[in-house]
Amino acid sequence: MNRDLSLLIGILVALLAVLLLGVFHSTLALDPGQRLASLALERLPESGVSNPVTAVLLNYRAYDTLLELAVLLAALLGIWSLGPARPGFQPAGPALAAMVDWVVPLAILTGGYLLWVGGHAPGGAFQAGALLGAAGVILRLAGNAGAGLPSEAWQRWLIVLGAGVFSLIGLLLALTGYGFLSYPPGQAKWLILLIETAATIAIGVTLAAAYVGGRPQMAQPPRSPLAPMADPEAKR
Amino acid sequence: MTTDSLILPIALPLLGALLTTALPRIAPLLGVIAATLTALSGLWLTGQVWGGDALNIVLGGWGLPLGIGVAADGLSASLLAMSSLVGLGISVYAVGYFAGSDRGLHFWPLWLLLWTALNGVFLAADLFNLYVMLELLGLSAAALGALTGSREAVAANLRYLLVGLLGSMSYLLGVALIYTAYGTLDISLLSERIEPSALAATSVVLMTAGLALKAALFPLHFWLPPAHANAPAPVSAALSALVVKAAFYLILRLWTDLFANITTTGAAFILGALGAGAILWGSWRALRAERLKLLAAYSTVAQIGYLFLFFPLLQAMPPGPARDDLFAACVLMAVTHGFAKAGFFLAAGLVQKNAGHDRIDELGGAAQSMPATTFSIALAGSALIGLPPSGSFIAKWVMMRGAFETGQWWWLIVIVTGTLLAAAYIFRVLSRAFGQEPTPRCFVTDARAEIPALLLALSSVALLGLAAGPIWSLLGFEGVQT
Amino acid sequence: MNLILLIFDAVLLITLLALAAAAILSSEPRRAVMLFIAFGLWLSLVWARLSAPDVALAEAAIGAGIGGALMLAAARRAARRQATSSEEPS
Amino acid sequence: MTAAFLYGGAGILLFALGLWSLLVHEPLLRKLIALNIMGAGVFHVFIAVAHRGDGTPPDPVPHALVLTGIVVAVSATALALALHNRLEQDASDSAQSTSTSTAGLLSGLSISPQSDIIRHE
Amino acid sequence: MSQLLTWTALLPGAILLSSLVPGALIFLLKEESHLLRGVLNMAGAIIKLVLVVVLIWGVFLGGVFETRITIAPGLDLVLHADALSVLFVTLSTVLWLVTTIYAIGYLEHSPNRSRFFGFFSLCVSATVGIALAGNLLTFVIFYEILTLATYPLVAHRGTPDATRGAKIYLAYTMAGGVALLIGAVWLRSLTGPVDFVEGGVLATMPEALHPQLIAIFLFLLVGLGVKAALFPLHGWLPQSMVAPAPVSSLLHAVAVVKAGAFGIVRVVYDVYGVEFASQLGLLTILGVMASITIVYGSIMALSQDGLKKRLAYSTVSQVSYIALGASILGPIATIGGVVHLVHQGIMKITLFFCAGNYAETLGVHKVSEMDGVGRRMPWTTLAFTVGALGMIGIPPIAGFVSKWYLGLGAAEAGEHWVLLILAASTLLNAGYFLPILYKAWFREPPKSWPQEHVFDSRFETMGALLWPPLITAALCLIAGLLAAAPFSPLEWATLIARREYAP
Repeated sequence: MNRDLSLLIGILVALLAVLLLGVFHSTLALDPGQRLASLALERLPESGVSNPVTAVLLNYRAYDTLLELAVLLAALLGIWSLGPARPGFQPAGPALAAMVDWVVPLAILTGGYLLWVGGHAPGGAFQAGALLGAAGVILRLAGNAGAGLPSEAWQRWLIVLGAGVFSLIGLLLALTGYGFLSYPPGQAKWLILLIETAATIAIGVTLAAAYVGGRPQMAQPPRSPLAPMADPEAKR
Repeated sequence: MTTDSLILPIALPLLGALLTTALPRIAPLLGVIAATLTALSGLWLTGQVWGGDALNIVLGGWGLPLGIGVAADGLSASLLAMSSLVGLGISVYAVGYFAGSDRGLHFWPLWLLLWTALNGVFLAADLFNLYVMLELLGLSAAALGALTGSREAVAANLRYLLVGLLGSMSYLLGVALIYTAYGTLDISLLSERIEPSALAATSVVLMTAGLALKAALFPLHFWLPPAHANAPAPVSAALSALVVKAAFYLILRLWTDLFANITTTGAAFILGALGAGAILWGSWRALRAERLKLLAAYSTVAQIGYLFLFFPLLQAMPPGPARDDLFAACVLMAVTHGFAKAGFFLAAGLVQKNAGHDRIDELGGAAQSMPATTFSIALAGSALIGLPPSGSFIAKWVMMRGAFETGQWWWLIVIVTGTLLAAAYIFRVLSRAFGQEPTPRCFVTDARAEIPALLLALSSVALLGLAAGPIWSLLGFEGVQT
Repeated sequence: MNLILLIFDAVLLITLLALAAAAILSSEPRRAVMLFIAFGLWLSLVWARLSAPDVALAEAAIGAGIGGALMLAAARRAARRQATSSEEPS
Repeated sequence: MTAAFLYGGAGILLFALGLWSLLVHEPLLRKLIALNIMGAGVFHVFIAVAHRGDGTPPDPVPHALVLTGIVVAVSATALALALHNRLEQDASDSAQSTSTSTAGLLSGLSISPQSDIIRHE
Repeated sequence: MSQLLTWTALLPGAILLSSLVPGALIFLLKEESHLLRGVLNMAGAIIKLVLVVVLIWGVFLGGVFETRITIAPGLDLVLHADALSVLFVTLSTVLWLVTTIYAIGYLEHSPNRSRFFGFFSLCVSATVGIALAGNLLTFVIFYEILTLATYPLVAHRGTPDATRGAKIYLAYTMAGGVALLIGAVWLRSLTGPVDFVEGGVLATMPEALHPQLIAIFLFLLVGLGVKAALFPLHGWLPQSMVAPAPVSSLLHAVAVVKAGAFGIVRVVYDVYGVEFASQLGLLTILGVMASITIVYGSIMALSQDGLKKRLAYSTVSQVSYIALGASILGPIATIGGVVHLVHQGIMKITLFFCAGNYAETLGVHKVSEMDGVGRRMPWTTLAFTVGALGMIGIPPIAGFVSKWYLGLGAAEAGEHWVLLILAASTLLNAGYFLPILYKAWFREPPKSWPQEHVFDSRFETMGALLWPPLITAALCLIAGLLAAAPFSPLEWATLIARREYAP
């Protein structure tokens, strides 16, 4: 890129930044009161969880979170549409393999813990799902080309699990008269946990599959990086 | 319970997307079922809005401002009806288009996610929820656009994705400023609280700029032609007819609803001027385009320009029946373009499939051997030009009247020049259909694919051009009675 | 009274901005990604300071972690391609 | 108030840094890093606003929004990288293809007739 | 709503649909369905004729026939039958019937007949829509549809020439359409919906708006002048001669040019009002343009060797008689102009039919090849002679009546220069028609014709080609001989003038 042009853009962007800073400063001077904080905290006891962020994510603004899962799904479907996955990495050396052997279970365990604890302390489905995904990443780095994921058919079910459970519960609640995604009093806690569990699995599988970066290869064992790409739908 | 039905046009395609993902073998069947149900729910909702007042619901049972609002007024319902009918047409067409191809497998879930996001945008009443919807829209659109897998398509859609992200970021920063100042994200609550200030002005600029990028408003349109021209035909139709409309809808919503009391004549003039640039530049490039689908894509750039010409007129027109007419005409223009451009792209896809290419100068035989397809292009084309009878003719008539009545005659020059250029590029294509090729045996050659295209094109002409009244009724306007 | 805290905040933020600038200005892909990951981790630290532990955790795991891993893989591929293409021309 | 301005201001600076880099730098990876930093800046503004002083519980709503935003950003990054990878693969598959200018945001801004040169597969 | 269901409210719409519906169905027909297509064509044409006869009777008795559809609030599509519209509707319906017979014969073995007849019917529907338009919006809508529907007919043959002609045709008419649109919207923004009312509606407008009204008139005149082929907007007409003969006949005798001329009459009489238009000085502009066109067209016709081109320039010239009639203040000139709408139509269509017969039967396309055609094709040449003499203005053929009333009207209005124009035009008409007649009747035929077709028929050419010009030629004579009979074009034009000038 032209040096002068990039300098010019720099100056313009800097001007924009100064303007934004000025506006932001004046904004802070306006007193918006409590914003949504007090309300969110006030009604926390009814939400079924005691971690306010989880309450917002899965109760007050659960609709956003449902769509967020859809975004994640869209990204993975997009990645899959681009072709089969590339072969993975060389199998890990013994030292790394030994480490993988205990890092992966630890990540999965920690994920489970984060999921459970998310109801009342920092943590929740996304963090937990990310750890599951990280376990997949580590597996692939260690030479497991499929990142430890099951067959394509299974993966397809798992990646829709989160949004599926979420929206079905939402619709069921609408059908039973509570309203879409409006949990009946007292039932919120376990419904949220159910949704979070499904979401965690879906997020974990989706992130790991996104890292694999292509449609999964079918030939399960023996998994050879050079095996022809078998495609169940393409065969017919 | 009735208000819960607001969620159906969003939840049904989402469920469809999940099912088609999980059960790829029967994806086309599931996809068509989901599409039909989605369309029906959208139309039913439109009927509800028509019959009564605007519908709204706050999800989660927490009320505002804690929960997320979903709402349908006349404006939302008009666009929802468009997305329902056009979406159904695209879905039926896609079954035939992708038959026997592996790409169809990927098409269905992504297309249904795209539809989810579209309806989600039209029905959203919450600024942050809109951000999530826009991202879902952008991601699924870019993924769909790259489905042909050709190098050009992938490169163009990668650029589209990045541009969309940039737009979202700009929009989101505006939302952050608004939340900082006003402490809520709900559009109806905000519209009561927002007052003219540097902050409000900055947010409106940030949000409008981000959305204008997504709506491909000149000169931010550079990403659109290659992305739309290289996608598979049903996807091109969805992108050009529907997706850019979502961003435009949002700008219209923000300007006329949320920021109604802080927009100024100068700002509206700038939007109008950019729209004028879009009309002239887009039409000119469409005239010079070598490929049919590229022509259609540039035509979208121009048509988006017409929509933005309404802003200075709306700003200058005092509230009253005349302004209502302008507003309704703006919506009519957007909806008509949705039908016309979808029909055009679907037909162009058939021509391309039949001829093996879509270079305009070599299309003669292909166009002449497919009367129904050529007819669709002609009908859609006359709606793009704005010839009567078509929805855009009525819209242009009202727009020109508004220009006279507000004394902004200079826009007329733009409208007229754009119309003539549009006629030139449409007839450049149509003239290819008159050659000395053998006579085709019958009108329709491939019913499953040709009829959706024909019906969409016909709707833009006959339905919207001869019975545009329902748009006024939906928006709750009486119309000028003289 | 909160001067020390202010200085602490300032140091946190200056480091954050410096990391961001370094990530942006680095033209070598792998280095840029590494700096970006460092930026993400530091960002989560800042967010923890702002009593947002949930978000900090998510940023560390998802933003810096998974996002970083994805970019790192891409950077590795880019480097490998560069290596092969610089060998090939003959 | 001061702290909020300091932190929020840093967010705006991050946004500006990212924006500049996005517009100026050509390689996709750098554009993606730039976009992510822009996003981080916006998120930072949210977090700064949510912070209501030490001792007072923060506003959980912006926190949840940012969490959502982070996931969205990662999804987009993953898709962009996959698209890019597909391009690079094509480029290395077809040895004759010469240049692989991918996603020049600014190069698109200059309205050149080149954008018309789109061959069909 | 109940008013919608009465027959008076349905009749104008039914007249429109009687050609629109068959047209739409014809598109869907397979190419080989000769019989079905023929039946649809003829059924549409005959039903329309019956409906029009009912309409004539109804309007004569002073009935109000109006179909009104609201296409958007404040925008009404109005089909309204008054005396002037009935004149034009009748003309197009009768000539459509004749031309359909002719076209079925003419296109016997050519390709893409479903497409041709589909657009042909659409074209007639648009013309009827123009005739029946009850307000300016409706007029603009059908005016543009006419452009669209005729384009495929001009381009029909698909030769490079046809494509080029069609392109030029489109460029002119689209530009004209846009000018018309601007004028119409501008007027609408000043006055509200512009309904056509006998005697005009603008006379009461405040003086301050007069400059704007003049500007609007100029826009409308340019828009209508293109189709009416007023100089210098006539360039498309000779180029469109590449179209098949039935198209040239319909296009140049009835649909397109008449739509323009009819529009000028409408605007002058029923929008501005002829007195108000005269007060604004608009009639002078119109009169000068028309006069220049009359002389220019005739001079150009003199030098054309292509028969259809010569006829085309003759059309340029003759159609402006209608505008000339409208530009002279006074009921007699009005009668002359309005009746010429019909007279020129039947005369010119006769000439084009004959030109088509020469081309189709003998391969004769040029005036220089016409030596002795009268001996080979006496009936066709007889019809041609009637049309040509009528054009010159020889009594008792229809053209004489028009010129007589125009001249009388001009004299009455004190506009004596018009007589000069008429005289010059008549001389020039004779100059380019008489040599043809001389060649056809008195020169020896050549040994062989350029491209002779022998039809196994009792006549000199195919029956379907011969009868139409004979019928229209007879109509030219009848219209002239029985000009004073009730329901003759002249009588009807008198009725129109009486209503336009009614206090």
